[in-house]
Amino acid sequence: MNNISTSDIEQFDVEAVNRYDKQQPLYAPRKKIYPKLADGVFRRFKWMVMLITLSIYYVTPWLRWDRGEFAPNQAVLVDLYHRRFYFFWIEIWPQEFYYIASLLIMAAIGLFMVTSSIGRAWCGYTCPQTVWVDLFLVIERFIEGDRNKRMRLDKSPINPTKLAKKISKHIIWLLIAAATGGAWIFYFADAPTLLLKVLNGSASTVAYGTIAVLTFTTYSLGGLMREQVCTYMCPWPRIQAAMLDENSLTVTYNAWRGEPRSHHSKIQNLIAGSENISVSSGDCIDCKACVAVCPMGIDIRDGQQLECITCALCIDACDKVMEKLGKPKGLISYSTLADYKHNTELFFATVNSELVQVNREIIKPKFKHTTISRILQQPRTIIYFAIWALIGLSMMIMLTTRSHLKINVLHDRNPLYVRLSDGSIRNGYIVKILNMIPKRRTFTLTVEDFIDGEMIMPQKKNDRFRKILLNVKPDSLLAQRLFVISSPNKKKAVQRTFRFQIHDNASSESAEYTTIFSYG
Amino acid sequence: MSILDKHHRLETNATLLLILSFLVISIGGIVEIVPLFYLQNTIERVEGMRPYSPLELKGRAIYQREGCYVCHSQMIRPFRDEVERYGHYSLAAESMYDHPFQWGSKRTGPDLARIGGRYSNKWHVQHLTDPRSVVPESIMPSYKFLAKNKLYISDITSHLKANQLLGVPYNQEMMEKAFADVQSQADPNADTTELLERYPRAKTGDFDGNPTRLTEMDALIAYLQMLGTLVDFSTLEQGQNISLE
Amino acid sequence: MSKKESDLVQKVETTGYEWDGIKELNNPLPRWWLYVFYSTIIFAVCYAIYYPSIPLIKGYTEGFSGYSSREELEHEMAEVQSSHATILELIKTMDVSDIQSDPKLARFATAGGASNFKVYCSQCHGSGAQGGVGYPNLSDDDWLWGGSIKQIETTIRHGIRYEADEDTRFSEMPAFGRDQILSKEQIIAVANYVSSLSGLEHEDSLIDLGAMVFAENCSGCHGDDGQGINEVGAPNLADTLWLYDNSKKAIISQIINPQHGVMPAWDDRLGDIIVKELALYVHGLGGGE
Amino acid sequence: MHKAIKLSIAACVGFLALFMAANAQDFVYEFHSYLFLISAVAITFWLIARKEDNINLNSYMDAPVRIGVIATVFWGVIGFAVGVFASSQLAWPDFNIAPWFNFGRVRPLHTSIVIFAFGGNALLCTSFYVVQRTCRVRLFGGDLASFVFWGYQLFIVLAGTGYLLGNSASKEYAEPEWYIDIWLTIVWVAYLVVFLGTILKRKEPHIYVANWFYLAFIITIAVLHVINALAIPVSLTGSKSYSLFSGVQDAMIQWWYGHNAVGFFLTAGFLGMMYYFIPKQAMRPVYSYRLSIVHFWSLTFLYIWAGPHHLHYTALPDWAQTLGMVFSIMLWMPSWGGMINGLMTMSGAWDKIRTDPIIRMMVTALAFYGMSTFEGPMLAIKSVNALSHYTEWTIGHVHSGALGWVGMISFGAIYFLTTKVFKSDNLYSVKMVNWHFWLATLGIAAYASVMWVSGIMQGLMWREYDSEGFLVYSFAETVDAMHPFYVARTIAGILYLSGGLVMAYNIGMTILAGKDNKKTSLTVLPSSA
Repeated sequence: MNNISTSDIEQFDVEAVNRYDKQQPLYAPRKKIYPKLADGVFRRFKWMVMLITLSIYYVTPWLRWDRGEFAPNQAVLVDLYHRRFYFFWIEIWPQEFYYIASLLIMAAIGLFMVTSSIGRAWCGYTCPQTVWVDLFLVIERFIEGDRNKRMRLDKSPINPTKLAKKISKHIIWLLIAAATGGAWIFYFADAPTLLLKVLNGSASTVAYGTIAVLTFTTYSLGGLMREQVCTYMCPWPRIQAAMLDENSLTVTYNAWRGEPRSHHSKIQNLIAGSENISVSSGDCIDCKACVAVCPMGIDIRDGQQLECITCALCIDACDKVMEKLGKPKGLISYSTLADYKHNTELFFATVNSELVQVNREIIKPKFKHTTISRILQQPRTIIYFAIWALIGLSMMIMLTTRSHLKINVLHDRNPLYVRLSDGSIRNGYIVKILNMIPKRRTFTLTVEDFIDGEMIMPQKKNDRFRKILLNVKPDSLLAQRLFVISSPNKKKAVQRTFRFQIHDNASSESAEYTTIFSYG
Repeated sequence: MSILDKHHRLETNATLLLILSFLVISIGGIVEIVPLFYLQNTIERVEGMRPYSPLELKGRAIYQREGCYVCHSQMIRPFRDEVERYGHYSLAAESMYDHPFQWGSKRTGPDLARIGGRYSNKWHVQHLTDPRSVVPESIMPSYKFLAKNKLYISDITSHLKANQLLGVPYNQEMMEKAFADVQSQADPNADTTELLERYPRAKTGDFDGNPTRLTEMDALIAYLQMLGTLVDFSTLEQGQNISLE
Repeated sequence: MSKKESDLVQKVETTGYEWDGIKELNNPLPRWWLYVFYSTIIFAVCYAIYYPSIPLIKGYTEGFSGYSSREELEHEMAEVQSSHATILELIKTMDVSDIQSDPKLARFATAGGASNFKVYCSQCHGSGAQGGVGYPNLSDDDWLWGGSIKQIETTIRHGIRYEADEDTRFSEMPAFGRDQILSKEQIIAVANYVSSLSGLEHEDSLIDLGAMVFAENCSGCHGDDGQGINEVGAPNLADTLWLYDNSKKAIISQIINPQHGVMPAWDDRLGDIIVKELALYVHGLGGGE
Repeated sequence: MHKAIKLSIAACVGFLALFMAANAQDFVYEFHSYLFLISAVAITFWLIARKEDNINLNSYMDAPVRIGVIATVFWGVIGFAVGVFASSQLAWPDFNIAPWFNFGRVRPLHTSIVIFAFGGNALLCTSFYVVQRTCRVRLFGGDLASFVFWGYQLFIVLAGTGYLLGNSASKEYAEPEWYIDIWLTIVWVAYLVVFLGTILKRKEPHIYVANWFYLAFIITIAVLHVINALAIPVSLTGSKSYSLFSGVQDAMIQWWYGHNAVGFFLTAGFLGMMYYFIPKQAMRPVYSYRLSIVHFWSLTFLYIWAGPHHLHYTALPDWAQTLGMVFSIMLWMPSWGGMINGLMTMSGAWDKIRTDPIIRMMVTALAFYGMSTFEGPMLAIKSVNALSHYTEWTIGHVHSGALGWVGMISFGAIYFLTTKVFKSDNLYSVKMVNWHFWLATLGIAAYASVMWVSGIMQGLMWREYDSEGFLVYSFAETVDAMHPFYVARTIAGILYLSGGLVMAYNIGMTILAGKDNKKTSLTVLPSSA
């Protein structure tokens, strides 16, 4: 055991803003939270996630992808005007929207999976609200300093420095918010062109309106409302909370180890007294470092709370203190409720709960500690993953093998058929060919399963074809009106079915459509 | 706090709570509904609207009975795509004799507000009998049985009477001739001059392809073929007729 | 029962009442809730002032915008129209056959023709141009007055037997029976002959007489083989399509006292553009020559 | 009431029914008359046969609650199954069996069963349970409560068989014909009498907030139902009737009714449920008394205005559309008031969400309530509605509210009640509740996302123009494009249905397991304090 210089450990004069017993009076304004900067494994991980997610968000619209001259070269583009969605090598037409439905279902199942295994990880790490609040906090810290400085600043009377700091903070926030809104619209139009337009004032009102709305929401949700969004407004936390169970990892204060809390001066005496530690108090020294760093304003030691987004910053804060105290890390840790229960029972079974007199090291090996890899091996996680992967896989298969060619045929309803002067019967059709690639293509249209049937093009009623060549523009739909003519049915049938087939000689891709021919 | 203290009185007096709830929920309804009855410009003044002919009225009852309104709207909204796809936007006047209205709320199938005259009777018969034989993409159920069901007409006069009570302008002559009208409209050999005077623009003749029987199919198609064809849009004052390019 | 107490967890006073073990705290409402509620109310008020909203005794507040969803549509349609101005101008100045050879123009004009057809023509010719007894089917390949685009245009422009138009198409078949040009036997015989031309049921014994009568009285207009002559609107009697009925009775009745269809001239009523559009549409129905 | 009076009423009803049957002009009317007759006969026998001295007036009246729990589960499963069937008909039209099981008749059956039979029974049995407990008195009106319950079941059977046999007033969610409407009015007034009477004789000084909501629900539904159902029958002995209103006024009244069927039946009523069962199950006090007052009054006042948003851009005058839109938007926060109050009630008991599947369901219900009451105002914005109206988006929205909020909160309440009014203290299987929860949640998530995407697709395809200004897609093509979505939706529905089946089994086994227990404590009225 090290000798600990307790003066290293800072004590925080902090109260958990959102503690149960600190609820505010009527129409209560929000009590401001001043999260302290944390440092540790999880904080570093969060920086990384933040960097990655923000870069994805800002950079994606600027990536290019060559699709030839007939399609936009923006890698990810939601072209609402032309009803096309481009994602790198994938191009989706409105009638293929079901891919997006599958994506949504995958997202939902993915969220279920993540939540049931590692809790509200989405909330704690990747939710835009969390990321942007983190970003806004970086600015706040940069300008106003860390927790104590900020609190002092807020308490100080208005003076030019304070004013300058506040104003510059809000301006930067607004700029970030505007950039957020700005980046959003680039997903919907050619980014470089649109940027120019936005800057020289010639973009559409919708574009400016979208930027304005998103600037406002980003600024108010990320800068002003912060944790209230998660606590009150967002429905996901409830659903996620409902998906957790005793086998899900979540940020837990290991009360069995920490309690009863003590102030470190007291511990010092005890430690000094004996080499073989026998303490009457737990590991928590009530330094409140965990409360100071919490962006949600709660005290994790109060147990599971609906506000907790499991950002794990309290783990970082606590681990640091434990390190300094020379105690094992993990007083606050990711663990499952089952572990917690097991460990608590084990602990109290082992020790005399009246007077804690035990070397915790002795029972340590028996403590349960569920790791991520263990969680991943749980059947539930595997089942989820299997479903998730199955949908994903089948979507990928469908995407890669899908036809870039479609044919739709509309049979004339009025008149259903026309009898011609020589007694033969003619039906009208609109054949719609969807050429779903950005290349001009020539298709051969044929009538199949219909020996008598011949095609006629409008205005050329004397030329009859078994085969018609049609040119279709890149990435577009051709609606060709044509007729099929046949001698009257000998068996007096009212109608028959047959197929239109299109074939692309270049790619040997083909598609067909079964339709009807009405005799009368 | 003072208002909240007064709320204690409501919490201790169930009758008061009931009455106040009732008053609170009445306001919105009164403000939104009552003016529709007295404001003159709620229903456009146009020419051409007439009560349903007896056969159409019967057809309409079948339309209701089969729940057509759950998949088909009869309300073309004033949007370019709808006007180009379905025809002139629907007027309030066009459903003024609809007890109840059939505007619908969902388009699993297309809007039917102006289906009248779009397709031939023959097409309708075939489509209702076997929808996928004419529209392969269709997911409509078959209504083949309508052609088998004889139309029940002996109560037709009381149907007209019920409507008359509700303010639909059926006159004495229409009431008297109702029973004859319901038959002659679907009879290809009948003299329909008088019928057409009573019910201008009604479609006459055999509808279901079987002139010898008056079936529910006859009635339904007579109704469908009339839908949206009555109003003379040149008489629409505010908002001109929109020509469809 | 009425005792206010502190909740052990939240440490906020309860209201002092209890129902089946349920107590109520009296926590404050979050202020953001109130703010958002207020802002929706403010939005509502502004919106209601700007748009028509409040019903009054004789009307309703029309709002600053004077908005009406129907006028909005009219503006949009007018915009669409004006964006079509150039294309309409082209249709106006160009000849129908030239329009037809320009695919883009043709497509536009045909679509316009289709919607106008539904408004002006479908009453007689049917909504699908399938015609009916006495009203020609426009989608087949049988034409009384010719099926070329120019001929169709002329027919629409000037009508048929429409006296108000000087250039209207006109012809009249003599009433062979009523005016006693032909005897009863001759009429029966010629009707029999006409039936035979298109392979309908007929009596062979009457063919010779019929053929003779036909050659003398009918072939001038209907042609030697009964194939019809477009210039005079005489129908083809040798095909399978009949404007009136193809029963012997109907044929005889047409010879005794012919019916003559009348079609209005549309030039004055619809104007040049719509007439051309209609011609293109009708020509494209499948029978155009 | 004296037994003789009851008997004579039953006899009168019986004779009236017999008379109706004898003079019936159409088959449905005749069939329904016989149903009335059978019911009257059954009641008569029951009245004669039962021993009245067995009734303990010092206990809570839980018989209607007990059958109510069973009826809720029963109708729930039937309603979900009919929904899956209707959904399959859209995916594979060959499932239509003309004429009785064509989609046009099955859909009203589905909506009526899930809303009025499943939802209605859930409201009936919970309100009877809650009002007794929170007033500490036995239900008012003696047999009237049983009459309400069984009369309501008769209404459901009449309505449902009516649709299938071709009897529809064709007003959405109010399809029953005039005589069924009259019957429902009688039952509903009796319901009001029982409920209000119980409150009036309460032993608690204050009326609990749950009862405010129940009361507002009962009175508003009465007003809505009576006005919207006004009609003139063609004949008193035939089923066909003509609505009193026509065209635009009828449309307005119908959606004033329709939207507030959602607002008061599916929202206010179920909020009443929430206000009892969440604090009860979580064993926590309600978060904020003040919030309940503010959101109760704002909700009831604002909701009633929102109807015209179902008629955006129709022939309804613009002014009414504007009102419908702005009031829908103002409704957002009052709706969320209920969600906040429910959720914050959970603070301090948050760990229970993991251990208690009932709490889990209720919290999920609140989350879906929050989502759909946000989506609702958004869909009421005219420009959004222009795209969403007539599409499947609306269907998705309705189901996220119905499956998520109404379904989940009812399931929670049903699980709770089963252990209270039946003799088992514990559910047969808590694990099954978990299974139910997961199946239902997966089903909702899939359903909502599929319908949302497909609705937007539908809306976009309908208005797609090509570069030359012509419409690109015919309607038939958009129907074709819907096929995969309809299939996916059916699968989602099957998931939800199987959750319901798991529940039915679980509840059934729980009831059976406790049949030999002797448990009376909970039904006995607590001695007055």
